[in-house]
Amino acid sequence: MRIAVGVDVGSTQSKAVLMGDDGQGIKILSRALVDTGANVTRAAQSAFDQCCRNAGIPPQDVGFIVGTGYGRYKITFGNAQMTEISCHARGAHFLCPGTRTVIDMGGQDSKAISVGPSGEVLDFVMNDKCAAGTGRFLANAAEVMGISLDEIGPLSLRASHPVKIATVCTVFVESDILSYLAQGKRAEDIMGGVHLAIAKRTLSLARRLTIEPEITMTGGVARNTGMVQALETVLGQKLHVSPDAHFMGAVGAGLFALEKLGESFESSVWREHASSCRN
Amino acid sequence: MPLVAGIDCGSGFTKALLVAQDAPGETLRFAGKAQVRSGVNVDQAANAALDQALAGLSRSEIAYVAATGFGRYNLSSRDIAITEITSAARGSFFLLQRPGVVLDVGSQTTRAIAITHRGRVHSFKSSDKCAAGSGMFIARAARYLEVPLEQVGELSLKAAHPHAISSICAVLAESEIINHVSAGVSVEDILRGIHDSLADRAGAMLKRVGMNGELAFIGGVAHQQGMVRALEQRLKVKVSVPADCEFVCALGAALLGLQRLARRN
Amino acid sequence: MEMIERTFDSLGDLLQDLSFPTVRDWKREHPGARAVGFFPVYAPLELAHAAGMLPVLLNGAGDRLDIQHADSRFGSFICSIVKTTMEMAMTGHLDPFDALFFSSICDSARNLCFVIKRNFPQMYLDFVHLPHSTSETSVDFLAAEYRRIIAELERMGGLKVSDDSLRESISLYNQQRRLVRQLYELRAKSPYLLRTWESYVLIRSGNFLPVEEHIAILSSMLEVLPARPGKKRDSIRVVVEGAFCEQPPLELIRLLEAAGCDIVEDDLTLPQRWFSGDIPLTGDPVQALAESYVQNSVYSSVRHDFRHPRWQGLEEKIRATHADAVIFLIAKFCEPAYFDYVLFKKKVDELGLPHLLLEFEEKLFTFDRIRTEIETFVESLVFD
Amino acid sequence: MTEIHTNDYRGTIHQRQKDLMLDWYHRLDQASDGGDPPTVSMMISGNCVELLEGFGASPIYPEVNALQLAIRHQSLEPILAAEDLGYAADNCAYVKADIGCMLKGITPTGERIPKPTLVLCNFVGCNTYVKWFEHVAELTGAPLYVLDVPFLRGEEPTEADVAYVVRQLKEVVQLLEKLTGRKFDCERFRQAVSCSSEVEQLWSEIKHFSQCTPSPFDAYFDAITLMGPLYVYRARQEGVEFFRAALEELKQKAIARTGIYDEERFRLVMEGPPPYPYFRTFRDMFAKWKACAVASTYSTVGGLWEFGFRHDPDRPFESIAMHMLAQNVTNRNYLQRYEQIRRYVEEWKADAIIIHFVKSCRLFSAGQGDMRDYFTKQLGIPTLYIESDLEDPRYFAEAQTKNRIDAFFESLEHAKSASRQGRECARTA
Repeated sequence: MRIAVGVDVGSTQSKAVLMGDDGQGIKILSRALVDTGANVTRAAQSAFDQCCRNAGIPPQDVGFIVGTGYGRYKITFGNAQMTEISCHARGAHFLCPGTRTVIDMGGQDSKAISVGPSGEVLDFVMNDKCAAGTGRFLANAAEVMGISLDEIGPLSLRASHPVKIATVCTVFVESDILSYLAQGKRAEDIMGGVHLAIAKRTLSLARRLTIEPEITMTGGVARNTGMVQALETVLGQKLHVSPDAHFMGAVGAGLFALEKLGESFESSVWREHASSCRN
Repeated sequence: MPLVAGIDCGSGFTKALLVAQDAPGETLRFAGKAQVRSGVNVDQAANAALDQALAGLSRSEIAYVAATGFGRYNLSSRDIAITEITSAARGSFFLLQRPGVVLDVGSQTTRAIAITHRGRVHSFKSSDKCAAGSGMFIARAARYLEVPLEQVGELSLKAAHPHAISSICAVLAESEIINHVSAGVSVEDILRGIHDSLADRAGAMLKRVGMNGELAFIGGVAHQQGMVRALEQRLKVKVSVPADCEFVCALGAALLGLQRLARRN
Repeated sequence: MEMIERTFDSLGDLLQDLSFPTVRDWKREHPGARAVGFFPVYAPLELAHAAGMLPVLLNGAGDRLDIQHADSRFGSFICSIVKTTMEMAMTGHLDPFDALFFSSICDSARNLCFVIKRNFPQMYLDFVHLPHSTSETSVDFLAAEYRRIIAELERMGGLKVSDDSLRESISLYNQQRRLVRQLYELRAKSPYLLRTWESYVLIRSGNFLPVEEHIAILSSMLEVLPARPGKKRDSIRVVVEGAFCEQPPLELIRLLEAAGCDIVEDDLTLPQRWFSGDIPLTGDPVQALAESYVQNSVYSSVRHDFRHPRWQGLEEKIRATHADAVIFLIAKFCEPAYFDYVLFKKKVDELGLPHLLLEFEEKLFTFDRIRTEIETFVESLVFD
Repeated sequence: MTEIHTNDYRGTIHQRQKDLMLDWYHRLDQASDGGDPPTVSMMISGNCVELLEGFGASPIYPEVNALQLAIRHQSLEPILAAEDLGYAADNCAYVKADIGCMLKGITPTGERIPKPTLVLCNFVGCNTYVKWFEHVAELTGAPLYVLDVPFLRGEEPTEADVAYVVRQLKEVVQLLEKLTGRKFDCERFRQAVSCSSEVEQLWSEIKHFSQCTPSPFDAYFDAITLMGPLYVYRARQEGVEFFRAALEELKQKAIARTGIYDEERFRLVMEGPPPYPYFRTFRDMFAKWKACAVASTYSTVGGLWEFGFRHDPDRPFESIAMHMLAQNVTNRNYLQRYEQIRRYVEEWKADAIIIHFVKSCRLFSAGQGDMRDYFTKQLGIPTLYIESDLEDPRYFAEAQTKNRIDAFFESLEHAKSASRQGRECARTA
């Protein structure tokens, strides 16, 4: 059986996925999730080690490792790197084969990706400078409200009169929230407003592509039920949310790694990256 | 003797400070002070801070409440609401006893204020959204770097090669920090880089209000040694940090409250 | 007296209505006639009026329209009025208009003209080049440019524009501008009789009304206002400068007044009052219009005239109204206003006047930050 | 990561260009005492440098100063100095850098730049120019003339447009005669115009070399290094000689089929100015993928010559007017720029378009979202949209930019390999 690992080193969390191909089909054999923290290389390493342990497979049996995410060039043990855009598209296509559009809210960017029938990236757009609307936007909002990140989604669902949020500037939204708190607005209505604002923002981002169904949401924010529902409302259609949504980048990286092992995928991207990280 | 309370309802913390004065001109007596997290309910926080400050004394002793800061209008027990800039000026003037320039770094906004010889605001400048640089920003960076906030100042002093944060946008600045981390820059150098860039931005605001050789630095962030050092080195000014630098706005409000009270009686 | 309040309320509602009801009504009453929209600032409304059309001054969408499509066309660092106007186009709000005219006020507004043109090929869009020159030759050029517009309006199905019909239109707009000037004089003399937000809705409603109707409203208000009961307040006299194109939220104007500012001069609703005097009704009317733009139009950050620099114009405003302070009210990302702030500030400092710089966007829902700044500014003046 | 790319992008013309520009700065330094030669501040876009030759006057190009400073990583200090004066974060950083330099007496080479004899605002489509030169005039106390060039509203300028510009050009001549005390030398003027037309011919031929595969030079990054001489020396014999040499060098490369990389993998059309403070970093991001620009709109700011326009010695004033009105990218309307890019993609055989949004320049950037929409959705051409600034280092987010560029080329790679595999399947079948 061919064994490969994808490691996604994100700004807040690092994920690793160990994948196997026994000729019958490709399976996810184990996952690992660790906080990235201040030492990226260490985080990547421990994510990798953990998922090997979880799968009960010695690291030396791993045939190929592909790194993705902002910290990908810090993965000293990696064989190659791909951007998370390619990986999310690939992962989404693997877990939800009907995927034609991917929406990903990462810690540093939010992105919308048009995916081709074989999981390739046809086109992609990422947030403008002055309209982050990213995962951090939510995290900061939660912090200002003094609520934990896991609570804000469910909370937002209870909103009856979501407040108006004029800006998607993370800095200004904080003072907006404070003003609303000062006005005695209910926490759920404020959070409802925040989620709606980002959902609308993401919609207009995705509109820059031709939004084809099916749409799959990836990234950590996909675990936020409030955000998913807000997006479904503005998009007017259902979203695929895989239980592995926040592993999607790592899954995609793992798939590329497997292909590389099988040599079925010969592209100069590989020569490029491979050569670049051997030395 | 009747107490006057100055309550600074900031976005991060709520501070209460009690003063008393037998008659105008007489010496001031400080009856207590306290600071609590603001949370979502202004009145709650204010009461908590007030009770701590009273330290057993009865509420009935308080004759006048001057509210300042972000939540000033939501303090139901207030007799008057004053903007934090006016009170910062007043409080600093009381401590400096001379006109000058004040830098107030709060958790949401940073402000430069020039004070007249009578302790009034002469001119002021607040940071706008595209200017990463307030207490909250440092707090986030600290959390990301896994450094307890109270150690930030010390660590930053240890920096060997400060790594500047160039972006003006707070969001991008946070990304920049993350990327520095990914690039393997030491925590000390990043922290000092943050302080340096904050100092530079403060400098731009201070120049707008007309900075002279000296500078009074107030607000919670003034506790951070690294920030003080950064200001002194980057802006070539003498920086004085009053004791209880986070209570200066509350103090200013209390002083203005005393005036009103005196006028009332 | 409650007639006054009623008028303000109904006109206030009119400003809030993005469906342009007055335009739709007018077109119903004038079957086959065209409505023409003009983007700020210096719009030759007279030309369209003389062609039997309804000229309308566009002014963005305030906070009443979510940006859902426009930011896929205009990215970061572009002012709000450009985005809201694009959004209005993309959401059908501009359908009542048969043509849109833009002019050479700034780069964003110009590109907006052509971007809308690509997205709505069926709509007539035109770009008027207003001279950034005070050379004699610029008058002839502008006259030629105006004649080009007239020809286009006629081709579009407008009435043939004769010297007489154009003169009639000019004299109507002269009258409207005269009344607007009187309103400003009244407000400067006794701010307690007429608040700025009131005169603002009164004047800005003229953007959407046939000029004849607007004239009627203005004159009737000018009759009753002086007799209005009002108490003189302890406040400071300020000149507001910088919001000549994109308009601030009404709430912000109210906030300024509530904080203790009497706004005695401003450049809000500039499109309604951009000639310092009447346009002569003698001679060739097209030439007269062009001449007036080059020689007698009110200064603003989007018009070049070094014979009479803008900062000098601001000084005259300050002296004429005995202002205590200047508040620069600048739309976020409005580059012309930002540039002028530097030289305006220099002038204001020379005059020893305090000033405050405030940034706004069409969409503002919370005002605490701005309020703190305004209150501190007023506090620092009244107590010093 | 380690950089695989080692090409230093140098030809002998790059060195000659450096020398020419230094000579120019040296002439300006000399002019700083005694005002000889007379100097005229002008904008690059649709500049009328030919007119100056009639007085033996030298141009001062604030833009060139600003970008030279940025390339040398010295732009932030003057920008901050200007912001201390009250300029906003959202003002054009070119202007701030230029004003800041005047305040602090900074120049790109350390040599002096004189107070201009005339501040000539050849306003072509960029309203910021007017502000910029108003402020320069205020600061230096030099006389200002705004040469108002009507924006190109239709396909061609109207007669009124041309007449208007010609009349103003003649006003400028009179004004300069007054200011310099020199008589306008019509003969020298005519020669200047014919020099220009010759340079324009050479430049146009050079720009057509990038139609070859591989392209012998990068029509964005390398074209920019040739732009200095194009604007400063176009109307002079040095210019003619420089561009003859450049043509020769590039012709040899074209014949030898030497590209700028061992293998040219992608052909790009670039829209928008470059991020000068990170010029090399930015170039390396494309070099890593062996991607070569075969055409760029930015290199047509000063003049659009690859489609045939030339100055005309027999109609000097009229042809200068035409150049200012219709033959530079900044005075042409947005949709005409779309068409220009479309032709590049078609006739220069490009695979993709890169739109670089620069915060400072709304003339270029306001509406580039629509441009992307047009090319991706209407024409189906892969288009990448990235944001930073041309002068202000604070707006270049390196990691984000790199990430987007890598992702874009990854997707192009996949498309290529997919079609390659497709072809192979077809063959085996």
